[in-house]
Amino acid sequence: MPSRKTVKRFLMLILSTFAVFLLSACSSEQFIVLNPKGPVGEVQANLIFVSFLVLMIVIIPVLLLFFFIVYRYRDKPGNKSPYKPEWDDNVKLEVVWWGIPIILIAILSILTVRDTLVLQGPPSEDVEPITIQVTSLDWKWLFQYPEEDIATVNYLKIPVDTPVQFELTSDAPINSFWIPQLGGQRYSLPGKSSTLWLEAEEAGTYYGTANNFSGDGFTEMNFDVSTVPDADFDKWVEEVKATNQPFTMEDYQELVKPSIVGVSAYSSIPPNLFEFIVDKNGGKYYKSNNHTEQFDNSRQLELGN
Amino acid sequence: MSQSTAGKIDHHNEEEHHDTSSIKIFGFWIFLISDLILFSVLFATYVVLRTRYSGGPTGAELFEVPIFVAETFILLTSSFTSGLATLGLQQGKVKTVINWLIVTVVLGIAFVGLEVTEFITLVEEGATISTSAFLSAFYVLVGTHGLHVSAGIIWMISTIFQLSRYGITEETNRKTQVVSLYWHFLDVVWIFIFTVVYLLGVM
Amino acid sequence: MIESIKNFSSDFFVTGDPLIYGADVSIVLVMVAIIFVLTYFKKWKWLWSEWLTTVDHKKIGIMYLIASLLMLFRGGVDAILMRTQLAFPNMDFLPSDKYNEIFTTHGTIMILFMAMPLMFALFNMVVPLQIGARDVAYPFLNAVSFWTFFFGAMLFNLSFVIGGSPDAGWLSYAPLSETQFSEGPGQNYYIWGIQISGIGSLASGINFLVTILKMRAPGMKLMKMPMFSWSVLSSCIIIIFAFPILTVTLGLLFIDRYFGANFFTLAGGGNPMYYVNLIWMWGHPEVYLVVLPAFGVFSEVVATFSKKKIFGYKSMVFALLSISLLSFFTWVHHFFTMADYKVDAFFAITTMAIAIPTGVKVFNWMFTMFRGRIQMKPPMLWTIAFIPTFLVGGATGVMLAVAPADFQYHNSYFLIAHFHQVLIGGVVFGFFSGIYYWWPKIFGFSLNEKLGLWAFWLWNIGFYVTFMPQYALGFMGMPRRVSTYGWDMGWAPLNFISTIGAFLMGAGFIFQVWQIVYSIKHRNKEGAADPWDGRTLEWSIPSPPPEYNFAIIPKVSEQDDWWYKKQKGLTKVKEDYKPIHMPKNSGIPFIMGGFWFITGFGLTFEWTWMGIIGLIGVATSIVVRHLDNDTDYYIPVDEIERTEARIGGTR
Amino acid sequence: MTTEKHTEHHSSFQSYVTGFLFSIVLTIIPLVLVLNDMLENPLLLVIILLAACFQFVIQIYYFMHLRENKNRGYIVLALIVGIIIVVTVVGGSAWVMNF
Ligand code: HEA
Ligand code: HEA
Ligand code: CUA
Ligand SMILES: [Cu+2]
Repeated sequence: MPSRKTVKRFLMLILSTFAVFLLSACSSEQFIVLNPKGPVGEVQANLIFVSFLVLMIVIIPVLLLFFFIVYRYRDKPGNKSPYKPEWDDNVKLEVVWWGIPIILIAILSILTVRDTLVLQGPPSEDVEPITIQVTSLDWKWLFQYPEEDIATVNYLKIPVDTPVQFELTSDAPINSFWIPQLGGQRYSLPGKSSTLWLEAEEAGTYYGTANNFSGDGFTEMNFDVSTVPDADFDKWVEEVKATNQPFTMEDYQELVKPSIVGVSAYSSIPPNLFEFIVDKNGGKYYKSNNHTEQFDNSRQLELGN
Repeated sequence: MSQSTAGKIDHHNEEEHHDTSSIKIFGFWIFLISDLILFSVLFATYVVLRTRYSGGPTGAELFEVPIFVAETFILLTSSFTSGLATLGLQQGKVKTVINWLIVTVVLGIAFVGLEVTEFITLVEEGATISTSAFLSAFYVLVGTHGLHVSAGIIWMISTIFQLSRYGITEETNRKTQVVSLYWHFLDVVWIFIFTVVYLLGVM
Repeated sequence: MIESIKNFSSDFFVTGDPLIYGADVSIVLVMVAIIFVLTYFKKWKWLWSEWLTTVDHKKIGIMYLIASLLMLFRGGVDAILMRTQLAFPNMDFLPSDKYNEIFTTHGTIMILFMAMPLMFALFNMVVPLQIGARDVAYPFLNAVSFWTFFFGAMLFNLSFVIGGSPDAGWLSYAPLSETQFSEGPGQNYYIWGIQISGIGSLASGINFLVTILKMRAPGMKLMKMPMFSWSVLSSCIIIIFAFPILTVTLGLLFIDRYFGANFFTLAGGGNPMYYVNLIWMWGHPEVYLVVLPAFGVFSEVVATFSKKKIFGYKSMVFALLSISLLSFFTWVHHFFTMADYKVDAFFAITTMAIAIPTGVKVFNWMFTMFRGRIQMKPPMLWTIAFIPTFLVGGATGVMLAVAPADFQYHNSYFLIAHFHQVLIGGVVFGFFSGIYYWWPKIFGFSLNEKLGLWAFWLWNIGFYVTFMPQYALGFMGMPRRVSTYGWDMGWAPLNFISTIGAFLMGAGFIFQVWQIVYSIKHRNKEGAADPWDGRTLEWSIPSPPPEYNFAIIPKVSEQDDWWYKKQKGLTKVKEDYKPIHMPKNSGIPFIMGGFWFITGFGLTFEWTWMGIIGLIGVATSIVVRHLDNDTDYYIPVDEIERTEARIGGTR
Repeated sequence: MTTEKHTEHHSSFQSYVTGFLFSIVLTIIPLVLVLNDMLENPLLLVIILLAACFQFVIQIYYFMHLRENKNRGYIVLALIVGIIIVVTVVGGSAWVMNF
């Protein structure tokens, strides 16, 4: 029968797993979520850290108390600790363990609401943001730069220290656009354009991925994001314009078909392609699609009403 | 009416006699409440999709006031008559019970008939279940109610059959009560369809 | 002609994969073996009259138990296959299409065809005994529930060899699950397998709710009812309100696929996001309804093996009920990344609020042990392993509930680790604890403890080895449902460790099977009536209990009434028998289940005629039953006397 | 069994008629209001929904014998929870889906 030794072994097991996990999490660059390279990711990493601490305030003492109780009150001959089989209620204790969790949950709620609001707007106000229109397809990513009038497939380039407003939609099953080192993800939804603000503070190449299962080619839907200084970004735009074909409606029809493709780029994009994609899957039913005003006319044309 | 089902030992010989009828009726209430949730999801679906016409017709264009008003009053009346049937049950008059149930069944059939004609007209006008999300939601909400009513009709007929065969026994008494509960419930659901789908649709 | 048959059968039967051929062969072999054994030992009649037509809750419970252990095996094999594929980078053991099918069936089977029926097994085996009833409120309906579950599960499992498995994830998000992206029968199997067994679940929910509210022994006020029965009641409340949502959701999806409606499609004004909303309105309550009965088991076990009354009974009850209500107000936490930020904030708070009553339960269990005498028997071991595991799993749940942080965890392996920790640490450990606890009661012999100990340690160590690394993988950005990965992200070592853990759990399961087989062979019937010195009514009758459970319905005066009676020496009852009113066996539930299977199969392949035949069969079964007035009988006093004398009952 | 059955039910013809009249009136009012465009939108909406809810109560009170049911305590409780869930399902979906 498991005795003191078993219990001890069990305790060691759990604590050591925990320790390994914690130690490795703090020291390694591999834990990209905890090593953000931009303000949005930082807000989230801090929140993760703080919420973890708040939880540890309750979880660690409870774990210790638990092992203490199991050890102290185990049934073995000669155990002198008190035995009160009828003791089954204590108002003070009840108040404590209803009360403390309520307080902690209140703290966590406040933090949650605060950061939810923070992440609504652009990460920094003083720099002019750029917009990138992201479309998830089966099974590739189409990135359109409406201001630069270029498009890429399966790779992204963005300027450092510039807030990027990603407008996300999908012309395939629901997907999710995630660049862990820059910040959390958001779903790309058919018929809806949703916004995700991100910003990079360091030049580098980061891992981006699809994060909501979309069928057979889902595993292949990851992409590189390189962040470069402003000047290099402009140079890159020029280069894309100079060395690639324009992106046509026919190209898009081809791209929509389920397939796995490599990276590519285009020197121009058809006007209002993104709006067309959104609307074709039911975009007009959402008040909040932020292109509503400017796109009114072409929508009328497309949908015939 | 006090006779127990043929071939059974007298019930009250038993040490712990749970009242079977009241337990079954209680269970049926719980079932009705879960059915209410089922309809609420269909209502939610209708509310969420109600403006998604996808270029197809709108509610105001489709719904015909006389038809849905007639449907409503037929169903209201049938709820009343099925209530009168249970009243007959308490007075122990099999004939009354059966007659009112037959009236209820006839009204029910009239209701379903009107609804089927309505659907057929709509489909002929080209407004099918695949025309738009709005119409999908409309057909499935109203149609599910219609299927419930149809099931109720069959059930009521089988109850009438049993009543005429066995008279009012503990069993048939319970079965009649339950089917009439079900019927009232369908009336309640219809009132909300009338309000949410038709009245708001033509508004 | 021959060509077209060939084409048909190559679509119909899944071909071209050694795995499938293996499954085909083993299914055929097992069926031949079963038929042979039954015929050889002339057991067909026995099978039909003792099991297939039974309406006895104890036998139904045993059938649920057997079915769910088989499903645990099936889901576990899926898990082992997935972990093998993920053990090394760039593996091609399972190509992505197969991998997708396997995680889909793994998740669906584990939750709907393993956890749910295992839960119903415990409901059936324990609840009537615990509240001093002779059966459930509706024994016939209970059999219907079992057979709809059974045939639903069989239909779902059939997809592996005929037609192809569903592959859109265990909740089959639209539009991926729509015809446009998932043609063929796989998705229809998903819909009908779940839909048919869902009917049974809803019926069980109503059945046990009424049983608990109306069938308690005299004197057992609600506030004297054992905690397990309370947890079943709370779970049934969730079933009754949540399962209709599932029924409609799957129904709408099917109408889209079959009749070309536009609920969740891309075209025609459909709204795929609404599917996500609907499925979680059921899905979240679902995971709580499977964990609540596990909480109930812990409450019984903790009190029994600490030799102490449960601590804080009233607040335990209050916590259970508030969890079941709160579980309906948190569904959006599964798609924070889709919803509006105000919605996110609201649902983040409601989600975290659930931690409060859950915590209260944890503290009350701990203080039940406090100042008790803890006996480390197998059921108690699983309970002791549960508490720290669930504590950590719950804590990571609260981390997920912090909406802005969830943007980083969502759909990563962090999430996978969270829910396995609560599902395995909470649900599976809980149900195991319950099975070890009540096994002697139901079967009349006890399980070998030594083999059980092996299973226990293998499951526990295996669990931590499998899932702790997955939290770390989440922080490394590994998404769920990827079929493989490269060397570059550094995910390889932790995945390898995780796979080792899965095999350890597999070994744990093998030990459990061995334990059961061994214990059946070397039956140890010693003290099976009340082996743990129990506290509640089920321990007051012989093991296994006679078909009528209680020869004389006990009169209850205390919470933990049996314990109280033992203390006061009041266990002797006057033997004053009366005839007992019992329901008759019936073949209708089995036949109706079979017709449901035909319906489901027909609609899966969109063979309307077959669906209609099935539905007519179902309707006919119902009408036949409705017209049947000869449904029960009486056990005469002399037969009761003989039975009681034989099994040594009525102490 | 006879006596038991009689004490269990005491609804009368009168109560059915009352219920029926109520439900007719509660149907006609919103109908007239809507067909004649008598009120402004938000107010009209509130009134016709209220009328529907009233009908619900009427049916339960006059037709479904809830008063006389032995288990009315449990049933009323279940109805209240049910209505909470209904409101959550309909209202919640509308809110969540209103991006
Ligand atoms: C039995 C199953 C079960 C249980 C019990 C839980 C319990 C909880 N779950 Fe979990 N969850 C799942 C099964 C379960 N979950 C599944 C299957 C999924 C994923 C499905 C999928 O996507 O496929 C999921 C996903 C999931 C998500 C979605 C994440 C995402 O997709 O991005 C979230 C987010 O909020 C969440 C939160 C919680 C919370 C807060 C609890 C809480 O109930 C936990 C409460 C318990 C404690 C907190 C511990 C004890 C408490 C104390 C000791 C008191 C003191 C504590 C504090 C003050 C914090 N869960
Ligand atoms: C109660 C629910 C439950 C349970 C018990 C489990 C048990 C296990 N799960 Fe499961 N899991 C889910 C519910 C559950 N899971 C759900 C809902 C999903 C999401 C699905 C989706 O994304 O749609 C999921 C997804 C999921 C994934 C993620 C797949 C992905 O996203 O790509 C993984 C990966 O490691 C995994 C692993 C395991 C393992 C190793 C076990 C182990 O505990 C299994 C234990 C093993 C056995 C019981 C083995 C029995 C077999 C044998 C004895 C054979 C003998 C063979 C050898 C040992 C060689 N599960
Ligand atoms: Cu027992 Cu009627
Ligand atoms: Cu949840």
